[in-house]
Amino acid sequence: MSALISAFVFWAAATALNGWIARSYPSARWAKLFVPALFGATLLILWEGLVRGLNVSPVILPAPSAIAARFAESTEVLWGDFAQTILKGALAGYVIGCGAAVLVAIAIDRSPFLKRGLLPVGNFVAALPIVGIAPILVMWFGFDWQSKAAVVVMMVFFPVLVNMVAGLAATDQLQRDLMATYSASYRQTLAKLRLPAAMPFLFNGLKIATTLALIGAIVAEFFGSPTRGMGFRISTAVGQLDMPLVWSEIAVAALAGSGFFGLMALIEKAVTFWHPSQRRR
Amino acid sequence: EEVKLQLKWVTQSQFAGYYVAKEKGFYDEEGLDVMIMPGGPDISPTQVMAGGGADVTVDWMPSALAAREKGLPLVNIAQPFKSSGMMLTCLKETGITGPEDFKGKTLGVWFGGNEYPFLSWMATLGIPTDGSEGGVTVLKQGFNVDPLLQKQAACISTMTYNEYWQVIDAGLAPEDLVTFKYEDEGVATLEDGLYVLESNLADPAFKEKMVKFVRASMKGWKYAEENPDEAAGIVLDNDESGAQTEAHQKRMMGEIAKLTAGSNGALDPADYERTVKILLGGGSDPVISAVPTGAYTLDITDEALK
Amino acid sequence: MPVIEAKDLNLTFQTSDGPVHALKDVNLAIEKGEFVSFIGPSGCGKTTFLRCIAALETPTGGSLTVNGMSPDDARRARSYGYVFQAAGLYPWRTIAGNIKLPLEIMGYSRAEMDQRVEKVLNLVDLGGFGKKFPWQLSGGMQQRASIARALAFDAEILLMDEPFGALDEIVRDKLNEELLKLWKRTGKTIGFVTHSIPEAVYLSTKIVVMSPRPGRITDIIDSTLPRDERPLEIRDSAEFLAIAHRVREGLRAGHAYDE
Amino acid sequence: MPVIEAKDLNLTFQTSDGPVHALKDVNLAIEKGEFVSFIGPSGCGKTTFLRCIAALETPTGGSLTVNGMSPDDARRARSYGYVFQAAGLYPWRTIAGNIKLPLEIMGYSRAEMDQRVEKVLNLVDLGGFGKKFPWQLSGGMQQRASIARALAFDAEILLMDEPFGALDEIVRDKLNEELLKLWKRTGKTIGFVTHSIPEAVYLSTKIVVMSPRPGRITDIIDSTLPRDERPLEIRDSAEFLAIAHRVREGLRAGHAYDE
Amino acid sequence: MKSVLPILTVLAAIVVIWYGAAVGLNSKWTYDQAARAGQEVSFSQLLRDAMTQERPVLPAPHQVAKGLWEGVAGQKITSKRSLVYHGGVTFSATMAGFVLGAVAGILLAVGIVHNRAMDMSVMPWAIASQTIPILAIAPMVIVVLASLGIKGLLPKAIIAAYLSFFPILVGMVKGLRAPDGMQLDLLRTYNASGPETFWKLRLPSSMPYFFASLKVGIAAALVGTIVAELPAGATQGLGARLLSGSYYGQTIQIWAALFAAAVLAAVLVIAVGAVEKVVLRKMGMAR
Ligand SMILES: Nc1ncnc2c1ncn2[C@@H]1O[C@H](COP(=O)(O)OP(=O)(O)OP(=O)(O)O)[C@@H](O)[C@H]1O
Ligand SMILES: Nc1ncnc2c1ncn2[C@@H]1O[C@H](COP(=O)(O)OP(=O)(O)OP(=O)(O)O)[C@@H](O)[C@H]1O
Ligand SMILES: Cc1ncc(C[n+]2csc(CCO)c2C)c(N)n1
Ligand SMILES: [Mg+2]
Ligand SMILES: [Mg+2]
Repeated sequence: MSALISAFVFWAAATALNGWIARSYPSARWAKLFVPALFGATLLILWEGLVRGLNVSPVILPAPSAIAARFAESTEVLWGDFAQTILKGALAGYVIGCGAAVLVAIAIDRSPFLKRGLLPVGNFVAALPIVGIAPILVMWFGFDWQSKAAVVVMMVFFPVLVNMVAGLAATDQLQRDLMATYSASYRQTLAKLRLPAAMPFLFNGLKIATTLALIGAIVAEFFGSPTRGMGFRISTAVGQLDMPLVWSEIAVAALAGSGFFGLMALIEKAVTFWHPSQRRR
Repeated sequence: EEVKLQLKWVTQSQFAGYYVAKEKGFYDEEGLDVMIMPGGPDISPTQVMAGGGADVTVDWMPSALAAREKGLPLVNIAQPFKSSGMMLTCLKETGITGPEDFKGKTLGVWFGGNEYPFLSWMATLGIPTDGSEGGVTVLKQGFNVDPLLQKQAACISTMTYNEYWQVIDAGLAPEDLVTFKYEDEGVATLEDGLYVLESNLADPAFKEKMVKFVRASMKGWKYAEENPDEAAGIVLDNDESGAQTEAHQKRMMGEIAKLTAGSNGALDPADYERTVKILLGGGSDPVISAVPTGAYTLDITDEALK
Repeated sequence: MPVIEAKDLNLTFQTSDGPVHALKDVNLAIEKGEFVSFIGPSGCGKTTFLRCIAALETPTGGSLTVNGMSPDDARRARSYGYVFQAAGLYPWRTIAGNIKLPLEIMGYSRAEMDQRVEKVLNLVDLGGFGKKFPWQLSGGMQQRASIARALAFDAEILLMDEPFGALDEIVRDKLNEELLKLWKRTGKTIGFVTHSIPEAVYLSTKIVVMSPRPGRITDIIDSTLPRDERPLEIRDSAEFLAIAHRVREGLRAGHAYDE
Repeated sequence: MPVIEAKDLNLTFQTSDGPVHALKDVNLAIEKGEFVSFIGPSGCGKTTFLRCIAALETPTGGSLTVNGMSPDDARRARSYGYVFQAAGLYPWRTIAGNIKLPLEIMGYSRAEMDQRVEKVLNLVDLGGFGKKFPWQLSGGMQQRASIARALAFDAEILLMDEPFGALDEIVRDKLNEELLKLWKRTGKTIGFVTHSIPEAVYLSTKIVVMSPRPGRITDIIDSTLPRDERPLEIRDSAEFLAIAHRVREGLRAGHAYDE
Repeated sequence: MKSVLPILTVLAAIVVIWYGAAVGLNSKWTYDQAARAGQEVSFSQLLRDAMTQERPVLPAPHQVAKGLWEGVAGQKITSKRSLVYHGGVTFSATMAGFVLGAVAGILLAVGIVHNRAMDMSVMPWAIASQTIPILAIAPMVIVVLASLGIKGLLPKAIIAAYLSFFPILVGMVKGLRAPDGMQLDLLRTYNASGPETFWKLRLPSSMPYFFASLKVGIAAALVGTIVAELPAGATQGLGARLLSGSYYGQTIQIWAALFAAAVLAAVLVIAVGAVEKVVLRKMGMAR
């Protein structure tokens, strides 16, 4: 019980400290790292305290310390799984899926006929739930990473498509009229007006897609895989009740996902520096 | 009195005994109100037990023993299944005639605790499974038989009562197939036993309840063995997903009856010893590292079968 | 043959609370090389008329030809340079990048582009601001950048919608002179919207006075000022003042009609 | 005590290609009830100075007080009505809705709101356009709507950044007169940016001439024109012309310095 | 209604490609079977067989249509074999999850935009939360919630909400920050409070982002529900249908359930789109 209480006290103190730092040093570089780190640390300590204080069975939820220990001793396994699932499956699928979505969005945007025809049908096809498609794609593309990439393609396609279509429509009248007076060709208007104007929306989609890609690649492995990969490890470790290993894999996924998201956010900042949401702070 | 039973898999004839006992009023006769919760590939019965979501669960002994070693003390209180229904089913056209032909082939295996009999089998055969030279390629097989039909694997894991018949239903003839039963290969482990938490057994009232439960369940099993078609019908009525077909369930019940036939519900310690031995020999990464103690009790069945 | 010829031009906008008659029976012929100013109260349809010429708006009645073709064909032939009433710079491009935009589209060589950008930036007094982004410039500077953008390439017809509205008198005078020079040098046909009567009189060969609701042309004044020599001092001449007076009367009439 | 007092005010913008010194050593005191015009070449810092007063920009040096408080405190006290250089109407609100915006925020009653919207719409000659959306209006009409928005509520200090830039002479004259009437009636303190020398002279009690790069005040002219009676004809008086001349000279000097 | 012809055209194209693919993918089995029986197959036999297999790799459109029809119209809607029944179960959990997720996403976005500490600390962890594979933890969530006595619709809705809040959060943060400097400055001069700025400026200008992310969010909620239906006992709902179909290799049942789910998703997305149209028109933004 005392573990529980001290965890809560720590949590309250850390939250107060965070609020104070954020208010006092709003733009300090160290604060930008320290605040989220402290926030995360509070969550972990709260977790540790809860697990210990409430005597939660390690079979249901292991303590962060146990997870950290397991993590440290299985780095080799974790790295192999990371390479299989993320470097091969997720990344390949992400690139193909986002690329395809952008191209389809452009095609759709260009042709009102396609827009009316493809968008609803595209919505429909892309809304097929992964749990349904994953077994089918595993059947089609085999057990290795190719089928995982295919699942990722299906998962990231829709969010990127929706955002890109909205983005391509986000130009204002004056900006379009300008292009009309130059009698700019379709391609020129696309390259010089519509694509730049669509970027803030596109990055919205790309950022959401990063986490979806990871989920897709991992989940697809539940439906058949070679004997490596994060999803494989998670499902087998659950069977062995090796929860610390499960959570180590989840931690890898979280780290990779945050890194991936952060990378996209950085690129976004560089590409859409002109957008008010980036400019104002 | 309320009893929550967590199954290992979805509603099917594999669990006919419990459904029959419920529908036929055997539980009522004991004064029990039994709630049967179906499982699935995403449900780990041991976790449900750990979370206090069920009083008793149907599980395979390898996974129950693994849980025990990981700190969740499950105890076998009854063993309605005498023999194992697990086997490896291969396409004849791949040229496999015996286990020595496995080398260089791709084999589909169920993971999640079901891989240990397979791994110890391979270990006794001296065939590496880590992808090294002269070994086999192991695939984590999904929930259906597609890898065999699509020829993505030379052999896949099947149950005598389920997946094997799906292969046959798909249009392959038994002559096209070669099967290796774990039972015949001497690597069979105990399946579908009833497990409870050790701590609960300390409570005499709980023990009493389990005695009633096992007694009624076995009554259900024996009824199901004698009336397979009726039992399959009962299972079908209890399937909320509406996915099962009558023909398949009837056939499954027939096969299940063969596995339960030799058991009156009591665990045969010899079977237990054999299972432990196989699991301890499971190659480089055995499922259990030491001989478990107190992993089963005969108290409940002794009482129930009096 | 006139470069621009409108016959009984009408345009009605359909809005959710009823139609707005923005242009009514507009008749106008503009010869090649003319400098035509449009003046009239706010909301009388000046912008709308310019947009019709540039094929950005489709008239709902009457006919409009540019070089004997439809405005849209003329647009396709890249006949227009257009300075919009708002600057409308692309926020993701620097000032130089914005001026380069039409040049890129029309396929100028890189060297030519750089040289032209340099030239027009200096023309509008923005030398040294090429690398800034639009939001880093003051309102007037943005407007000048948009003028530079329209002057950077060689369009036969230049349409300018209140280009000098946000500029002070002195810059304005300077740019007026520059514009006249450019016009004389290139022989462009220019359509020019302004609210300043002296500016209209100083620049134009023809002044079109419009009145609102519905937008009509109430007076077309052919300037009697000399075409090729117009020093700034001409604005004190009696002739100039006479024309200005006539424009003012026309304007006032439009307003009176309005009330 | 002056309402607005700037002492050695400095403001430097940090941009990716070096700092821009937008305001340099600005000293100015504005008394309550004054009408101060700011005039100067484009990019000289007029907008920036107005923004400093309204606490929209933070000076990097010197001091600035409004009613003896910091500009930000004055802002919190809702002392300002601000007409921006661009109309900046919210596209999802109708014209009436846009004008209602500040009234809603300041908690006027519904009846009061409707009555005020009606009144200011008529004042800027937009009666009947309340239900239109901004993009259905001409440029000048949008600007008038934004003026109406700032006049709808009772701010002690009115800051107007080229409010009449897009309006024709006649409307402009009318609005100038209206503005003077309003000023006399309410006794507001007004800061007014314009590019028109006659407008500055006609309206102001004090004219501030600025020059660019870096933005400084080069001349402060206290008007000798009568404060409470200014018919439009006053613009032909010798006194008026003398002041206008001095402003023009100041402006020209700024431009010269620039080159 | 202008869209009927384009949609039909696209659908027709898809059906044609689909039939082609079905023949291509299913023919292997036909050949194998013939080879095992030592027979030759003619092309017409092949075509016929490829479209009538009981467990095809890719069922032909008419097979799926038949499966759908039987699932929807061939049963009483209260029957366990009715897709309408299962669809209804999934729908209610999806809606509950979507509402929870949207509220959570919007509230977090509002917090992030208005509170510096939240801005700095929440986003990285919201991102991390999304990289946790739900299928892995869904069973644990269900177990934990069940041990707390929470059962039925709510656990599913929580998992659906978990998946749907994120796209809404990301989109709303962007949208709420979309107003430009002048629009914000205007309200500053009025000394508008935070809530006023939110209601009168940030929220209206976030609408295009808002609806784009709602569409993604509602589709994600459906996926979450279906995922949650697996460990929830694999009994009711389209997810259970999908999975039990796949246990028994009944491709036609899988595809019928898949289509039912996609129809549901499409209906939900279209419904959001309809609301969007109405709202944007009211706001004068749809032109
Ligand atoms: N956000 C900004 N970032 C960088 N530089 C800026 C910014 N805003 C203004 N400036 C610079 O500050 C100087 C003064 O700008 P300001 O807008 O005050 O001019 P102004 O006198 O209002 O001109 P105009 O009459 O054209 O509106 C200009 O050189 C401009 O480029
Ligand atoms: N898209 C539109 N939809 C509806 N009405 C419009 C639209 N565009 C312009 N109008 C109306 O048409 C009339 C003429 O507008 P226009 O922009 O041509 O005026 P203008 O002469 O350019 O005025 P200003 O000097 O103020 O720019 C106005 O009454 C305006 O409300
Ligand atoms: C993830 C997972 N995969 C396979 C099995 C094996 N299994 C045990 S009982 C049963 C039903 C028989 O048809 C099956 C397939 C499992 N338990 N969990
Ligand atoms: Mg106009
Ligand atoms: Mg300015």
